[in-house]
Amino acid sequence: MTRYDLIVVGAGPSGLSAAAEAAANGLKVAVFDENARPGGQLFKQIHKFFGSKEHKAKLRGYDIGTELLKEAQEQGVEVYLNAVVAGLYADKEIVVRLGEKVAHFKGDTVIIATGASENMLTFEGWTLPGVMGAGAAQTMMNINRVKPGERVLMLGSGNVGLVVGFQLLQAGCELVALVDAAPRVGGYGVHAAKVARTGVPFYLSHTIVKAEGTDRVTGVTIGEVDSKWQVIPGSEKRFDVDTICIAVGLSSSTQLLKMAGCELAERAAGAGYLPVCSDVGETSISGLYAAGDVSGIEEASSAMLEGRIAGISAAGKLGFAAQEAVTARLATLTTALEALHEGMFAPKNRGKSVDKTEEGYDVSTNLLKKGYLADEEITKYPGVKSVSGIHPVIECTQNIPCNPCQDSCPKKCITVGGNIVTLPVFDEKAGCIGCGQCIAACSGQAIFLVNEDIGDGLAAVTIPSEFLPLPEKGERGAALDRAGNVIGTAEVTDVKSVKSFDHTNLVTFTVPKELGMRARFWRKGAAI
Amino acid sequence: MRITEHPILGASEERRTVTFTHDGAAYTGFEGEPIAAALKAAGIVIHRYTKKYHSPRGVFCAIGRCTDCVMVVNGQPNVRTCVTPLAEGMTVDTQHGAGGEDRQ
Amino acid sequence: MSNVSDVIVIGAGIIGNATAYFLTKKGLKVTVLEKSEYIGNGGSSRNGGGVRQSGRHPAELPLVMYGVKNYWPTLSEELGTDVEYYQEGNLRLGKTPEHIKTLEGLTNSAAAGGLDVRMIDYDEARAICPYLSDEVIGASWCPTDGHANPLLATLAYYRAARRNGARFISGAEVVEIKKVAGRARKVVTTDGVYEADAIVLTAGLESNRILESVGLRVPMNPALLECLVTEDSPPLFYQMLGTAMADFYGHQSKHGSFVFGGTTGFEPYTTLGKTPPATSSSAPGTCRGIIKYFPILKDLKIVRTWAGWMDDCMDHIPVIDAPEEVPGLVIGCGFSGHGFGISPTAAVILSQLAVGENTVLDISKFKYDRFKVRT
Amino acid sequence: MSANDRSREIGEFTAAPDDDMIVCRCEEVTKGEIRRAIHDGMFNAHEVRRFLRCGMGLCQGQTCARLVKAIVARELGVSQGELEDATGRAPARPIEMRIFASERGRDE
Repeated sequence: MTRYDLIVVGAGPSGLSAAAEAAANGLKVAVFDENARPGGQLFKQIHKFFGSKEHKAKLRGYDIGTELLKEAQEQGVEVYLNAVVAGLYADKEIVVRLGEKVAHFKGDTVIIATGASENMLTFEGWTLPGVMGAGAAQTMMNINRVKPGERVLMLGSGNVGLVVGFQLLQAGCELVALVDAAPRVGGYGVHAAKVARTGVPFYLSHTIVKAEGTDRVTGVTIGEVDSKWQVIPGSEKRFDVDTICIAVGLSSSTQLLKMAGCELAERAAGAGYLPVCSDVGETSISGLYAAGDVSGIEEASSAMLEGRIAGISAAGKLGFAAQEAVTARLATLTTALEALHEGMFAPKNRGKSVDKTEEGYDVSTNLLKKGYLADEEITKYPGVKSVSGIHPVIECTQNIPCNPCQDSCPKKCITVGGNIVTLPVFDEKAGCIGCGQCIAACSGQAIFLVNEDIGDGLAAVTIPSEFLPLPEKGERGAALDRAGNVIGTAEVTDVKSVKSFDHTNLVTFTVPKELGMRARFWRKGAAI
Repeated sequence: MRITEHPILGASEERRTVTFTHDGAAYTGFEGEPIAAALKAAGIVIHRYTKKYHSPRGVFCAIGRCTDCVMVVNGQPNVRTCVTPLAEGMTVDTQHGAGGEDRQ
Repeated sequence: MSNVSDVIVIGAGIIGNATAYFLTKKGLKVTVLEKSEYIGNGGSSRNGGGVRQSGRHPAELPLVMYGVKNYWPTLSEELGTDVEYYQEGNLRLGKTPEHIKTLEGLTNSAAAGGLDVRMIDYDEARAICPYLSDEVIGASWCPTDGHANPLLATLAYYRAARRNGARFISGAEVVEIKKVAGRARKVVTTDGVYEADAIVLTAGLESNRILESVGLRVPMNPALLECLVTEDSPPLFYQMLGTAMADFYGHQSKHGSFVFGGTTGFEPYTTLGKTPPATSSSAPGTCRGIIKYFPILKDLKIVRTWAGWMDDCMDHIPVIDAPEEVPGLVIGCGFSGHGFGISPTAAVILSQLAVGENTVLDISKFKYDRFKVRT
Repeated sequence: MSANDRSREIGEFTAAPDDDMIVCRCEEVTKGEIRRAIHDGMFNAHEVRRFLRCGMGLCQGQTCARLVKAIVARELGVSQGELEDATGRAPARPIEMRIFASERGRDE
């Protein structure tokens, strides 16, 4: 039987990272993945990632996937694709479907990195064609390049719902509403804000009452829920849609771990059964590791670090890496992982409502309830200062682990500091030159350049734009505020598309001066 | 329904066009794309009717796990169309119930 | 609630559940104690569902024939749950002259026991099941054999017994049986002490651990049993199928899926763990066996495989007895992988033993003390 | 009374408006059928599954396992953490018999 030092199941962010890390230490490594392409969910992730340089922040998911794959291949990792791991048996043996045959392989160590699958919820009509997971919609549009539908309603305001909602807009779909039964937006405020400013209404404390249609979805009714999650009669609203996307969380895909007989337990109420793992991801079975979402749902950035931690641990366990080297490497990786575990959205804060930032600023309730910051509260935050001349407006108001803006500014206008979750502070004395690097660097599309008075009663606003078609210089369109309401006419004065901005275009428009601190989106067509 | 220009992903790459049939009618799609994608692009969303209640089903998870999108492909029932690549000359048929009446 | 009842049944597999059911029908107060959190989580939920008379050990034949005559055809109606019983016959197939010889031996022995079973040639076998491979040269045919759904039958007995008032306690392991004044009377579990006039032990492999507390032992070993199930398919045939070599057995269920069991030869050598370990070589082997006999099934997809433990007795037939040396105790274990088909009969006998009634059939072949040293 | 006592009172089955909602998409098992089975003594998702086939279809419970568990927990008035997860069994995805039967390295 073919034997490897390490078998990795799943070629997603954690699996590839684990494989690359182990192979770099001399292990003979094979990765098996059921899909035709490696990368797991990374190639569906077309947005820029959060984090710091070590977390590959401000790179888009698919670029991280390409990089990881290249690294794994350079390290000599064998990647088996279209390879369904049917079972994990005694003695760390796997049975894999390869084409028209099955094959048996054994690993001295095995890392399970099978990720997660989407949770679902039931409502009348939920089995109709047109109701699908948000991940399904993402696969359809970003991998298969086919629109999942024309008019879509998104259920779920966690990061998946928000990110996929935005990507639906980028694919040219209409997003009629973003709905969540919870009273607060679950995902990052910056993700919500970039959806809200395009005019998508948020319905918090709402759920789907029913999907309509006989053969396919033709409409949806939502209703407001009371404190017991019951729909309040008379609160129903109806939308014409052909697609309903469900983004109500993920569950770890633990089947192989269960088959192997690993111990599983519920770490927190309602979190589902997860493998009981050591600090380095080793399960109750010696030499069998779990890394990434399969060991607990987090972001791709943490999955990559968990993969590397398991990979270097396997190398240490099998005697390929010296103990001191393993310890040192683990320290680096763990520090990086801990940084991601800080902030308001940290795993430890799940289910809690955080009302103040670590610096003591009130978290915007508008942002939590409607998806956008109110005009009057914006200057409360340290990234926003109303000053003369061109200056960045950093609408980043929650403690999330992210700092590329700090490094992007050649004039050091922006400071996050040593703690990666600290809100960025704008220093008006540093002398902004309006280069726009910060706009492109911000994964949350939360930075704008504003000159509140350029004369003639006008203000100039530069926004990040990731939509097609790009406006033409001189084109007049509608200026939308943070809530997505049309507040006036805006004339485009500059469109900057720079390769290093990585598909984030900088669109500058002028608006009446009083709208300079309000206009945050430009829409084609008349201002009606 | 196809996304030809995308603000991030750019223009879609050139792919070989293949012909397939769906319930007897001829369609085209791209070689190697999931059958489900070709169907979606052609506006077909009903993949099967269930056994007990004869209710319509379509793409639900799109990653080969939920098995809701199965159809009769080249005579074989229960083929997951969201992960099965399209090939020239495929016959793709709406599945009724368990399908497979014609397996022999 | 009082922990005193008329009878305690230890083990909520199909034998225990059916015994409890028959006891409640007698109007008795019954408590069933089950170690697992789940009812019927052992062999009862893991077997292939055969309700076969052919191919049985001669000693067991009267039990299964009695069940096929008196219980199985009306079981769904009696229990109020469709147990998916099909009485469409059993084909046991052979491909070589040696196979035919084996089948003839089994057939002669069963026919001598009064069973309607005979050898048939390829053409007759094809007429019964048109999907047979042409490598088959003959078969034994028992028209009154059949199959049922073991998951449903096990839970149907549980449900009916519970409705009749039996008290089921799951998730509590029996620690020991205690005698009171020379009679087995108390059962100590991890969550309490239960007491009854009679104790019926139907705990499969676990029985020996419990018997130890009253100084008894049944010579049995764990043996692995592995099964698989396919996607559902339009109806093809409903006979129970087997081969002379016993390399696989199975049937199409009411649902449309095919359930097959198979053997690799490694069954006796598996480590006894917490959960029965499915082995990596079983499903491939079973599939090869099936395709040789039924090529039409080759494209069916396997959706699940599983394993279970059999309580394989020294002579491969069960102990069904109220051993004289421990009054108050009734033993029903060591069913050796063929307990499902005889479960109704075995249970009715166990219920009779528990209350000191005459049994419907002679049980002298199943005595506790039948095992003797070789010389 | 012990939590494992199957005679424990969980109240009568009462019909609910969403009883005809499909929960297991493959085997088309409804919420009402599941709730009824629980009141019939199937006190965990394993027994419900064996009794009704929910989670036994082509996908093997990948979508409904959590939903069924939630219904059981609610009906019994226990937390979901008290109920064990569905088991994991090979094959992780449906695989044809002829493919299972062809093992690489065998007879080659």
